[in-house]
Amino acid sequence: MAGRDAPAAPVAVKLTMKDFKSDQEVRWCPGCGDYAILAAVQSFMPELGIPRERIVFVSGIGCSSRFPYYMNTYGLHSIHGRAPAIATGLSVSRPDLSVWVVTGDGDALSIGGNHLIHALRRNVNLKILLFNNRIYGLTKGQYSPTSELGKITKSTPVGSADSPFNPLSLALGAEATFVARTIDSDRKHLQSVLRAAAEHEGSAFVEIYQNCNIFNDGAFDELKDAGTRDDYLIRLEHGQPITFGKDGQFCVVHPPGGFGLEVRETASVSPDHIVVHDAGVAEPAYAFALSRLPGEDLRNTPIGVFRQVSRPSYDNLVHSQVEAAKAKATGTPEEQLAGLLTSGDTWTII
Amino acid sequence: MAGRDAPAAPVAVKLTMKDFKSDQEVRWCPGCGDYAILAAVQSFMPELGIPRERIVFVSGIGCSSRFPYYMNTYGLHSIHGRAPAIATGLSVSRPDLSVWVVTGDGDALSIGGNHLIHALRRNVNLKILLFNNRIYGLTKGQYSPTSELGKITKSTPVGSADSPFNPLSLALGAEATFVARTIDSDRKHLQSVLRAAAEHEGSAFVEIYQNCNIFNDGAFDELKDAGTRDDYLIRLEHGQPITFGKDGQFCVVHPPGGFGLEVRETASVSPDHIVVHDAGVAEPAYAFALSRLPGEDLRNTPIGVFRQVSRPSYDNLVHSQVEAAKAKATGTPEEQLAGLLTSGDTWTII
Amino acid sequence: MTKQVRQLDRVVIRFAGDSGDGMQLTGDRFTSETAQLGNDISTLPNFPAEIRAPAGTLPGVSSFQVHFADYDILTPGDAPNVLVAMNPAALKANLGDLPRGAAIIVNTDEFTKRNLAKVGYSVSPLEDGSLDGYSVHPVGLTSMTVGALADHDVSKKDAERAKNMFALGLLSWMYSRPYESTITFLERKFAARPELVGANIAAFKAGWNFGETTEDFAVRYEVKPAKMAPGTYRNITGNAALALGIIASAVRSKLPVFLGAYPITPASDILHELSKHKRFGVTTMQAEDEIAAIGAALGAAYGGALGITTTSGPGVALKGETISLAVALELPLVIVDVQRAGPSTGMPTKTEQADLNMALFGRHGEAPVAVIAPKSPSDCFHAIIEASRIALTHRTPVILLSDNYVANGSEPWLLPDVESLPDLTVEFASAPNGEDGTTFLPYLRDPETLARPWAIPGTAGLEHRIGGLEKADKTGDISYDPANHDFMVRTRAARIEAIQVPDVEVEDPDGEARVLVLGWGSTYGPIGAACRALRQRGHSVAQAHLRHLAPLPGNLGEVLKSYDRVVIPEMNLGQLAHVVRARYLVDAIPYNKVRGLPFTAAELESMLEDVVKNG
Amino acid sequence: MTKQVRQLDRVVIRFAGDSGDGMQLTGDRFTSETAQLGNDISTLPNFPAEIRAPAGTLPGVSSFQVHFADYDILTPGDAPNVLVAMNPAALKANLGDLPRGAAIIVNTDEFTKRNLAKVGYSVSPLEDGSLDGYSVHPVGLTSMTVGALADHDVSKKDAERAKNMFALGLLSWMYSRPYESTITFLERKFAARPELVGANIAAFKAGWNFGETTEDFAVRYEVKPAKMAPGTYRNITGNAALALGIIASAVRSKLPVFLGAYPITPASDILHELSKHKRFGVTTMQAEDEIAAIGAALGAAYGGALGITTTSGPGVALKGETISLAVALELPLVIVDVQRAGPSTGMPTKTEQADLNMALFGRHGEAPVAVIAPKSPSDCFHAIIEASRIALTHRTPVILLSDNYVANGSEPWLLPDVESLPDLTVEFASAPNGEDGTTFLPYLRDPETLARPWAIPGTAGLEHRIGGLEKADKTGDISYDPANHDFMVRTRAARIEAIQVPDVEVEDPDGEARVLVLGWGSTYGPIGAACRALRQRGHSVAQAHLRHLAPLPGNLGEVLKSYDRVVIPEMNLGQLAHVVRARYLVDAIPYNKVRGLPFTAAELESMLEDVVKNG
Ligand SMILES: Cc1ncc(C[n+]2csc(CCOP(=O)(O)OP(=O)(O)O)c2C)c(N)n1
Ligand SMILES: Cc1ncc(C[n+]2csc(CCOP(=O)(O)OP(=O)(O)O)c2C)c(N)n1
Ligand code: SF4
Ligand code: SF4
Ligand SMILES: [Mg+2]
Ligand SMILES: [Mg+2]
Repeated sequence: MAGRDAPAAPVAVKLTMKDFKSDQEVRWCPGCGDYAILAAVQSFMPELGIPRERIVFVSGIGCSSRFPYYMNTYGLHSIHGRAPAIATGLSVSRPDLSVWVVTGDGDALSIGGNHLIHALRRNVNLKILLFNNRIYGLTKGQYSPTSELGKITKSTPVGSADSPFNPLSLALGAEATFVARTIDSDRKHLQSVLRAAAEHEGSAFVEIYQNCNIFNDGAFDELKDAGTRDDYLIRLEHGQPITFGKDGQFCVVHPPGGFGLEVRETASVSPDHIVVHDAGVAEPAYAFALSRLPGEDLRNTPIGVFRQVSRPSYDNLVHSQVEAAKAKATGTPEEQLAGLLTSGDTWTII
Repeated sequence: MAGRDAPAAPVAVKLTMKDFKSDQEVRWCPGCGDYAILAAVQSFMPELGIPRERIVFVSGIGCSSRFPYYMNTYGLHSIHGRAPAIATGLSVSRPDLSVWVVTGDGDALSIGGNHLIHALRRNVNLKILLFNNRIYGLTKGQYSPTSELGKITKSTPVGSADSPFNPLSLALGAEATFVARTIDSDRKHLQSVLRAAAEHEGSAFVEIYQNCNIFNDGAFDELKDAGTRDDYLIRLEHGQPITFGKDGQFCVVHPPGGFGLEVRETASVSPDHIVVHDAGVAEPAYAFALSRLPGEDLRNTPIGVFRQVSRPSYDNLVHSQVEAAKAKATGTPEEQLAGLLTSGDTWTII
Repeated sequence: MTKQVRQLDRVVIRFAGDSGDGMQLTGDRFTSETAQLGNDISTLPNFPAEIRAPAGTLPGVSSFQVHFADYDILTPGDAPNVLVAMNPAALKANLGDLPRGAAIIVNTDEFTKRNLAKVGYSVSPLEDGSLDGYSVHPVGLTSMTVGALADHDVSKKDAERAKNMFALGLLSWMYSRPYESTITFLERKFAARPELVGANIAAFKAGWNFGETTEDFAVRYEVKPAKMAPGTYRNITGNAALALGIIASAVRSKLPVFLGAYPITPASDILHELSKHKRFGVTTMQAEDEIAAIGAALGAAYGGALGITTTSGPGVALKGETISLAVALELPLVIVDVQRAGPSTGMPTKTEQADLNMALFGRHGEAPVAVIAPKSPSDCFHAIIEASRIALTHRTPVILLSDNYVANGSEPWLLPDVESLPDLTVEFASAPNGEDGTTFLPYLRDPETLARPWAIPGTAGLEHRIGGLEKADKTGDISYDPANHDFMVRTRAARIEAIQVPDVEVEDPDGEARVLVLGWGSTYGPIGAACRALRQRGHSVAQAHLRHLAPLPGNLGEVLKSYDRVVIPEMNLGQLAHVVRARYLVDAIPYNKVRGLPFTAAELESMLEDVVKNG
Repeated sequence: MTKQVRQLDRVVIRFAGDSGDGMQLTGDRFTSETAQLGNDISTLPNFPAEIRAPAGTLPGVSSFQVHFADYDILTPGDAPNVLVAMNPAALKANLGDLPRGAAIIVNTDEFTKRNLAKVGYSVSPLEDGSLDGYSVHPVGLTSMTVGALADHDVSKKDAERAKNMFALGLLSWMYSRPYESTITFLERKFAARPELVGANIAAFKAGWNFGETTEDFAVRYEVKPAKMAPGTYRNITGNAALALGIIASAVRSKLPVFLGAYPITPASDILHELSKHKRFGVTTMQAEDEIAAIGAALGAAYGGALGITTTSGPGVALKGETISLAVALELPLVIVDVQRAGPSTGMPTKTEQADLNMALFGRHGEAPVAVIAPKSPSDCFHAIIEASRIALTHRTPVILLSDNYVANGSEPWLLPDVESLPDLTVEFASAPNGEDGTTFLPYLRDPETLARPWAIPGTAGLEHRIGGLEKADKTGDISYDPANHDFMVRTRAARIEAIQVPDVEVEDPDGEARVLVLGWGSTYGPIGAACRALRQRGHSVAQAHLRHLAPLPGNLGEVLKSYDRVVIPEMNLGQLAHVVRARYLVDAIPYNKVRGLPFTAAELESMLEDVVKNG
């Protein structure tokens, strides 16, 4: 980039988790799910093979949005809801960086909803991690756009009247090219999703279920408790038939004539009727149907990569326009500027 | 409502189109599609059977948003993008009114995207008419969030790098209960959609394709020209098999195993494989699949009501909470207030 | 053992501990007991921004200060006479505020090596002589509580948690507080878990009895009731008073209230409180953001409700465009800004007065609004009613500037008679107002207030259209006419100036003062206390305090010019001073501290003394 | 026929017609021809808010005024000497501005019953004697154009459309303009449709020849070239100059430029223009709204670009929260506000200066920024370079206040040498700056500018975190320390005051003036013209004009105090006057008109004369 030393080519650095811990004391409530996510991200980062200085975490405001302070990379803790917009400017103007957005359900879906959906439709090269605890943590316990209808919180003492968003449906409706879900407590799974997100060109939207043990404790317990999780969680794996349950006793089928997906007992279904997961289907209707599977009781909650299709990133398109224009130009910038100034109708006085 | 005379019960008024014309001179460009929509709305209004004073049009900013000035009802021409939010406050606090929002593709989907999706998820009792001309008219010709990728406009001299939204997919991803599309030039169809929207409890989202003959002329010509329209347009009718084409030669099928919908030659398909349109399917995946049918060339564009399902409106839920609380209260408001002030720990000094 | 009893006229106690130690609750209870006794009171809570900062660390310290006296007081006190320190962090964080000679009650059980190390003590301050100048009472609060609950059926954790009640019991004994209300409170609070009721009451009594028996506490204190006006009182925070004032506005205007709000510290509690009182016809909506919140409130106002939106500085910054629309629409709207330290996210739990400029000037175009500020927690009740009155009568947005200090601080509040509250009823337009008897002119003005008619949808015959484009005088039609625009711009300014606000009152007891201190908002307490102290020491000083910032009181210029010196203390860099200087060309001296904390009376006293003496 | 040739020193011509009549283009071309001749020029376009208001109506009238002279002029002229009126609406809308004796060229073909009725003429003003005081030239512009194109292969509609070229030809003949550039222009413009090239050239020539032959135009005029500094000139509008200045900033700083913008009148053209010049490393992004636009610009600035956002008042109102963040982050950022008439949507195509308050004060907390305003179209070029310089050197947001008048007006611009433009190169931080040689302190300041290092991602070893919470001095860590906050608040204010801005210059030719006129921004022209006129009539008056509104020039206080009277004309209700009064306690007299139009020199002259004479 003109005017600054072109950043050195990525060195094959061998970093460890420790390298990604900043010197700041971590200040979430003891027991908060954010700790697990932080640890998972920090220990995943070395895999990226990107030097720390090329990595930027941008966040909004919320408990989750404190995240950048704890990463020993570049970090920007911005204002409520605006991280996707700010990160867009950074990403578009600095294609050499790996830009991550950390946001919460309020930050991303309430005040920041518009920036989020626009980043997704543009396919800006951002890895967006939405920590969904279905509550406002930092402001001490109001409901969020992902809280259940009827939820009793500080601002809804007789229950909320707002139907929640389904963040993945919303993202798919907004033309997202990469949509995934994972969960704070499952580090291995979380990291597998981060890996896929990091590899994606364009916006990777990752919803992470996160427990807020102070204001919404146990929101995802069924997906975590040893007794229920296997029967509740659907682990999506590309190319694999979708079965789940402790003993694989459940499976996902696509009833003929229907548009949604349904869960059946595996035993009652002929194996070739079981849906084989394909994150690469061009048509978003499949991932959309997947996103509608979970019930209010969290049964049949898919995790993993729902959709991953390729579309040029906004960054790339913008960048190539600029580069193409530059390539056509001749002369030094000063000469070009002089040429531009004197273009059009001019006259000279001597 | 306390403090003002409760509005008189709706009188069975017999109004005509003329009653809905205000005294303001209409100031769109000659030939603008907005004229046709205005005429269609004005001539539809008497059908509603609602006295003019109970009807309010709220708009944002844009050519389309001038609409309220021309309706002889109550009208509020607000600021860019905020009409859904303003209308929400009005609708929730005045359940006796019929509240219509008029907005443009920039107003609703660019600056106002967040208010729109939140109104939809809440299911606020608003009839939202989005005039989609795929351009910014009022500001003289920049691309909008519905403009095609690569579109050349004043702000994108070498083509836009933003993939557009599909407004109906977005609305469905945002949990909309009523989603429809119609077109400025077909008054009868437009009015049939308005009728369905008016009857819906909650948010009715209506996309109206509108020609901007100054900055994006002919954007929907294929859907209007006698030579092409029948082969391009899919007219959805509830309960009817989806066929179209001059001679009904095309139909929509749902290929087994697939999640999307596809168009086939009617002759090549057994009649019971043709999809029968059902706007009332609970599962939004069907309407979502419908929303994905059109190609970039406008072929296979469904118009009509895509989805119409019932869910209590936000207004109703909020209102019944307030009414329930009021019903439980005893004493005059003054007595209640006195009671409230002296509740908790008090002490008396004599 | 009968203890010596000593009479005091005032005491300042600060309870400090970890966020998890329940200090806010302890302070609240002590305040309640004290209120029952008829002392005047002022409180100051101070808690960390983090929900739960790591236990035992400095950022995790939470404190609650209560000042009570046998006369009327104005502030929560500059310096505590007693510090209760539940752990080393609490001691370290608060020691700097203690005057020598103050009493310190420490929970020795928490002074472990590990806890000391967490805050950088290598040696325990209890042992290295560094507290020699104080009167230190080392108490094993945790262990004694656990001991006292030995035969209660509660877990060790629950037993330890009750240590705050032990401390409360001890302090209640020391200051001879009546404890019935605390017992009732505990019964209510733990109703669902009776074993905790017993345990907490037992802990409280154990603390009380410990005071009664131990030799370490040789003296008991009494603070006589203050001479307060007769009537019924309750202790109230600013945010609670705002919520009640909004409800009172609903009742007195007979209008439904619509509150559109988006949560933000320190304003969220107003939303929380109001959402509990729907029976008054109050609808609360948690909107998707601040712009939607004010938009919805404005929409409701258009429909005939009292529209209100509550937020803090960053939220107001987002609402500017919509406030400007409300100015053009000339609809009633109340915007509450509970100020916090800025710029940007700043220090969300700290106080500041730096949003005055934004309230007065923070919109595009000439977009004047009324601005008003409460001076104390209980004053919030009356200030918001006044804001509602102006909004409803003058059909204008009104910004109310509270701040974190009044919002969370508390004081006794003499409950008003509901009937004595202002009548806020309004008349909606109901018929055409044109000369021809059939036309409706939405911008025809009341000659006195310059307010336009409030013609709400549903009113037959008054159908009309309004919007943010410039409007022709009277008809409200869109107008690009140059002369009309000039007229409308001036009229909107005149509308605000036409608001009747009372003259500012000057407190100048001996009438000899040559120096006037002018303040606004929450600085009232410290400025008043400083003036009193100065006067007690024989100096003359006058105090005037502004409730109305726009329009300013009619007599302000005259008042300012009748003093040799005008000093304006503000928790900003001189925003009111700027306005006053511009308007009256008075060489007012700004005195500014922007520390996120209220002024102390002492610092203002010394600053003023200097001005009084040296001019 | 040889016509008489008369010499004039200045002429003001207004072309007026329907929006569809191509008046802006006609005016532009006339201006270009005039520029070629070396006259000094100033122009004022004036078009309706509607895209295409109904043809023939008053709201549909579009006009373009050009003032040219043989000396340097400052305004587009108060009153036209010549009005070209393409239809009755154009006549009616503009007649009020014409002094008696002015020439009116009317297109009689459009004076039909129907067209007359549309604007409320029952009798044609050409026939009722109401134009007796003017020199009226009735010309069948449409019919003569159609006639002239009889043997051209164009449709009747296209032939009629060329009537503006006929008019241009006539006026070009009247004022002896060289027409080569117009011919070239038409060839370029219609390159794709050669038949139109021919038709338009023919229409132009027909107009020229008509002047030459008809008896109605007995006199031809000449206006000698102005004595202008030698060099190459072009005619430029303010918006175009801003775009070029931004590109120049890119070149001179060697930084990529990132423009985040959301379309809004009258700022959109800057986005349009810049989006054509990607080869300079300029990225333009049309964002989803104004908040995203500034957010993206700030993100790009964080990454080391020159981040710019362009908008008008309503957009700035939305950007306040992000500007406040930029203040806390201390990053370079340029915010361009092309002001239009407010409040709210106001009058989007009309001018005003009423966003100064918002620029200075429109954010929560103490959030000071630099503010700068260009005084004329060509000055926009230099002003935005100065804004970039301040932003880059001082790591601060800078607000540039242009307005609709300078944005769309034009004047000749002496093209600068690229090498003479300021060097804007910056140094990014590249190594630790802590005393230990390994720590990086993102808030360690340059002692002179108080700017912090700009350490962009990609720089190994300088990884650090910043945000909107209050930061500790030097380290930038989150801090709730009261003293630190006070220090940081004052430091942010001091940072702005530390910006070096040149002293304000006073123009007081005879040194005798007792009255000073102080202005800012686009009022420079009319104020200057008024002062000149007064001086020509023997009065003394001094003029000073502010480019820098924050910080103010160091000598301003002294300058103000050295005059008996200070008058401040503004197109608002006295916003600069307020600041000046507050800061310097000078009893400055505000003179305010808020009509959406620039001041006329004449009204300022008469106002100033009054002050000069009567004090
Ligand atoms: C403009 C603005 N409005 C409101 C706030 C207050 N606020 C801070 S975080 C937050 C919501 C946090 O919820 P979420 O995004 O779900 O994050 P969590 O704390 O749950 O991780 C709110 C409302 C703010 N800081 N700024
Ligand atoms: C806050 C704000 N930003 C920008 C504008 C300028 N603006 C007015 S209308 C508009 C877009 C109009 O497009 P659309 O909504 O599609 O309406 P159309 O004119 O095409 O009907 C814009 C950008 C504004 N008025 N206010
Ligand atoms: S409040 Fe909830 S989300 Fe926030 S830090 Fe505490 S546990 Fe985590
Ligand atoms: S610009 Fe386009 S949308 Fe606007 S009025 Fe003209 S034709 Fe209609
Ligand atoms: Mg959350
Ligand atoms: Mg549009």
